[in-house]
Amino acid sequence: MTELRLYMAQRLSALVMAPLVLGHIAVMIYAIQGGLSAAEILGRTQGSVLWALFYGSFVIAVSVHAAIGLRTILYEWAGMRGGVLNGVALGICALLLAMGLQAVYAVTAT
Amino acid sequence: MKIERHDTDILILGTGGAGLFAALHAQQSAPAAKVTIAVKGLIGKCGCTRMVQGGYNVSLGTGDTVERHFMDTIKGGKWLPDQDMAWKLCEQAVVRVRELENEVGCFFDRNEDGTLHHKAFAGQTADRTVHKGDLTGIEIINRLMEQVLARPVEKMQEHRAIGLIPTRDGSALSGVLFIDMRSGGFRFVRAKAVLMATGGGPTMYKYHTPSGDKTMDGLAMALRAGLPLRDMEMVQFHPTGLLAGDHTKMTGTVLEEGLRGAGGHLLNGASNRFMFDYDALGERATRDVVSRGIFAEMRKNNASPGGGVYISMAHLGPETVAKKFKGMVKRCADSGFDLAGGKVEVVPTAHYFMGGVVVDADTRTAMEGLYVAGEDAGGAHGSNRLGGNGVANSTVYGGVAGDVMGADIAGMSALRDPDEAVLSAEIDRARRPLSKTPGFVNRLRHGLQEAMWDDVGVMRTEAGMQRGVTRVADIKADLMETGVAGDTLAFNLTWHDWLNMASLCDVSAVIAKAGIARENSRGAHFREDFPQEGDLDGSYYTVARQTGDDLTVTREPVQFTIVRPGETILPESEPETLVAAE
Amino acid sequence: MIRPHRTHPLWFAFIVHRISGIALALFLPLHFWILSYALNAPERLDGFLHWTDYPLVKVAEFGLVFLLAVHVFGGLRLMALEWLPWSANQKTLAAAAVGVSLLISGTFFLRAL
Amino acid sequence: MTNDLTESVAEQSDPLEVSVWRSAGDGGAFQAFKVPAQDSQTVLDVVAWIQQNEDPTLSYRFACRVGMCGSCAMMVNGQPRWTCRTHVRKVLDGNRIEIAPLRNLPVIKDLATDMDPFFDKWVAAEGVFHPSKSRDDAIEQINPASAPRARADAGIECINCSICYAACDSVASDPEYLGPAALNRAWTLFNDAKDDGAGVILDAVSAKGGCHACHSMGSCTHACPNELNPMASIAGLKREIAKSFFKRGKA
Ligand SMILES: Cc1cc2nc3c(=O)[nH]c(=O)nc-3n(C[C@H](O)[C@H](O)[C@H](O)COP(=O)(O)OP(=O)(O)OC[C@H]3O[C@@H](n4cnc5c(N)ncnc54)[C@H](O)[C@@H]3O)c2cc1C
Ligand code: HEM
Ligand code: SF4
Ligand code: F3S
Ligand code: FES
Repeated sequence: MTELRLYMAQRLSALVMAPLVLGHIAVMIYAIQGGLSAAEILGRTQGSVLWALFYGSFVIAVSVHAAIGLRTILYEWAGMRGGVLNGVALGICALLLAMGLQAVYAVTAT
Repeated sequence: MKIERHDTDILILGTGGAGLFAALHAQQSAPAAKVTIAVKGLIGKCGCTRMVQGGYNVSLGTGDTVERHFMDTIKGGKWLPDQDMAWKLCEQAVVRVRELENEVGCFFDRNEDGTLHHKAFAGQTADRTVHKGDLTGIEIINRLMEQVLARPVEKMQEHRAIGLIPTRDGSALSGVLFIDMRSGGFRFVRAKAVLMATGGGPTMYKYHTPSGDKTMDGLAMALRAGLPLRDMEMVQFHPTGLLAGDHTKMTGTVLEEGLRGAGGHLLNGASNRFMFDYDALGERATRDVVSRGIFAEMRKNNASPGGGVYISMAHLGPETVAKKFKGMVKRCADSGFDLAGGKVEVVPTAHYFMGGVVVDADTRTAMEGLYVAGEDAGGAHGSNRLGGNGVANSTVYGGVAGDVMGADIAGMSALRDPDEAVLSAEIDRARRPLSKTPGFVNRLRHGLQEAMWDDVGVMRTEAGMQRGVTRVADIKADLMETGVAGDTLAFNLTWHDWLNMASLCDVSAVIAKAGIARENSRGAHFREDFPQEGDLDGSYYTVARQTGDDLTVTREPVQFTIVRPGETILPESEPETLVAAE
Repeated sequence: MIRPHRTHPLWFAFIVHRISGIALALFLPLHFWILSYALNAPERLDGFLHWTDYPLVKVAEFGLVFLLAVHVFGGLRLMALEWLPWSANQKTLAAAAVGVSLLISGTFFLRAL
Repeated sequence: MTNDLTESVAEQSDPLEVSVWRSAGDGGAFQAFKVPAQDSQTVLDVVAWIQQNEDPTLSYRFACRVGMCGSCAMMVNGQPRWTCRTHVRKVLDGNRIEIAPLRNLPVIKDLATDMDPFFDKWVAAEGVFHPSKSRDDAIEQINPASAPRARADAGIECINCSICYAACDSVASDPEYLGPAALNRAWTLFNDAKDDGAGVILDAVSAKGGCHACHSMGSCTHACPNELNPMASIAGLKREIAKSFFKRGKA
């Protein structure tokens, strides 16, 4: 991937996330009234395709976004280069994707 | 002594307007040739072309013609210019400005309708000067520098030329000896053609405007090589250099001409205007007249505390001044002075050197293989350079040199071998201070600057210049016994200060002697004992030549190849001036 | 760290954005891991969520939301700067980003009490 | 020869305490000097005074002495500055000044750096005019008030002093990054109606080490002595690249 594509991917994923983050914060503020409970969260999300899509795209975007971001930081601050750098970045992306999608599945599956 | 040896086809010394243009043109005229550019500083970041403020003279303005530009140049030079050179300067400036705009990428200020904006410097009969605000030189040199950096030109930065080395029989130039300033080592470069474009620079005066790297090295080398130098008495002073004390490099730097043009007042120590005592135009008179006015006032003990006079702009409204002269006001503010609202001390300051190596209009010299262009070459300006003709001269003739060298090397089959005796003599000369007891070179420089300022400065007399010759000789003798600690030669500025001083002393002596030889007052050269301009038809220029330790100055008659004094080449119907009276 | 050439608002905006990005990236796996208990062990998720009753955890939460808000607005500021025609109001935008994010997370925090 | 200036320092009650970086390339250390304080005194004057009166081996670089050539930049109390135009009063920290070579460039000796990487990147960013006409053509009429010309003018008075380059942490951490000055020049050319290289410029500045390596830290703009705004120029390039990315799927 060229630097330009990485840059664009990071910006576009950020744009995708911007409304999702705001939505997420809004939900949290609403939900937190009266304290959090597993049942409350699950009750709202389980079985909802809408929530699955909401959090699913969030997870995909954030995995791409954070992996590219960390890649830059590893390059600049840790002196990581070449194949190692790309490998680590891909690893981060895969890890976040796997864990994130599993979490989404956990809270939305019935 | 170990010398590194190196060969090239075309070698260029200096990266001002002349050097950079020569590199571009040499590549165009001889694409297969190896072109090397060597410079005392970094490419494009030293020399005076970068410092050009006011602009570039070119006869592209409404109604203006090459003929008119030429006549102004001849009259401004008080009939002393080499007319063929002056003509080519005016004619080719038109091509060069188009080249700068279309090929090099400069953008000069435009009128509202998108055409080039022209203004008139003092001494011009047309709006002729194109410019980029008041930072014209930065635009020109940055654009040229980029072009050169991007091309396959061999670059030798921080290489100081210290000697022109001829062939054994002395008939031609073999190459140039350098000090690689970063390592302190010597390097000899042979070339079929060498352009010297090291830019003169009258920095032997107490107050001076040129950049610190310019110390007359080129003319000193030419002198040692036995080349004839002309008009060496002609030092142009700018009337308003900043005066901020001996200890700061800000002193001497130019406060632009536009300040006087816009109505700035010059005030003496008692805060009175004085310029009308000397000239009906007051502060708006030409550079030489105002410089002499200020100098006279200083001599009458009417000076400001720092020993100069004041320039005062406040009556024009500090806000207006701050807006119109933003750069100048900021520059003064940076050094602690309030130009917009207060008074700033100024003093005449040595600005430009009209004298130089005798060349023809193709930049060729008396020595085969050596070419000279820009401020190092004499002839184009005669006794006085018009504002805006300096950068025109260096860019036009730099380009000419590149073309001519490119064509000439086609007929030169081989590199020429150097006279090894001269080579080692030049190395010994440069190494001399390294074996003497270290002293304070800079104090000698102050001494030289005082001597030249006092005795060979704005106003001159025979007695004064004779005294100057003696003072310079004494300082040179002191210098020869002053050493430099030589434990490390890498980037040893003090060694280079010493070498600078050596060049300045040699050329100072020539200035004084040429000044004595001119027994009249023309342009920048003003003799209190000969205040008249003398017979114009019998105009002569001075030629100085060194053989061994002897310096001779002769007078040569000016050849009026195009126009004679009192005549003009403008059609009769042409008005005297196209510049609207203010 | 904060050397003299860095002492200006835009550099601080940069470093805040970067640190918040790193912190968020570190927090994210933890967050996913906790949520994934929803499926196999909801009671453990509850266990985690009860921690949120402790003030310390609340402060940490506040921190997280703050980081996210700061990062989002910082990111939006950057994208505005890079993609929308340049406006000289950089510094104001940077300040506004911090201000607004404080506001949002502050609300969140207050309502949680 | 007696050193009367040095004597005057001893007499002066309050000389400047100056530490100067000394180095023969890699490694190095600060060395302390006392320099007489003067009324109109720039940082360059302080450095020159030391070389002329205390330690003749001190190396540094300058040329124009009036802020036009951009050869004299150094780190002064940790900030990159043009020393010929920096009044001592402006930077004095108590009575102390610390002077070091410009950051992010290799040191040749003491305070003099090798500026070649800076200029190599200038060229690599296509910061070189791409002509579409020759000296035989008339000079193009260009409206000085047009928007593109105004954008070019805003960045054109760069003196390539490398101060922005020294201030930028992206340059420090990414050896390939072209840096603010080179990109600023590319932007002025991109907006130059006479320049024929818009395409190659965008390609050059969107490659590795190009404008996307800039994180808009703004230290360049903050430090530029000529009050230019390289950060805005770089943002302009990013904007144009994004535009053409969406249009053509590539820059
Ligand atoms: C402050 C100022 C303002 C000016 N304003 C104007 C103006 O508005 N209009 C105008 O027409 N003219 C102006 N001039 C004059 C103009 O700058 C010169 O006429 C012209 O630029 C000279 O060009 P050059 O190429 O001959 O020399 P320079 O541009 O001075 O270049 C000389 C080069 O030679 C190098 N060099 C010197 N010695 C050596 C050595 N020993 N070895 C290797 N290299 C060496 C220098 O480092 C430099 O690179 C101004 C001059 C000054 C100082
Ligand atoms: C939880 C979610 C997020 C995480 C974990 C995250 C993480 C990161 C990381 C690690 C970086 C690299 C920082 C740097 O290079 O200095 C980064 C950069 C960035 N982030 Fe985020 N981010 C998240 C959400 C967002 C959102 C929602 C936006 C925007 C609306 C955003 C916008 C940006 C931008 C524009 C950059 C690029 C900064 C630069 O190149 O200088 N991020 N992010
Ligand atoms: S942009 Fe400013 S700081 Fe950077 S090189 Fe140009 S003049 Fe110097
Ligand atoms: S400081 Fe550097 S990161 Fe960008 S905005 Fe300037 S180039
Ligand atoms: S010496 Fe030229 S910018 Fe300072």
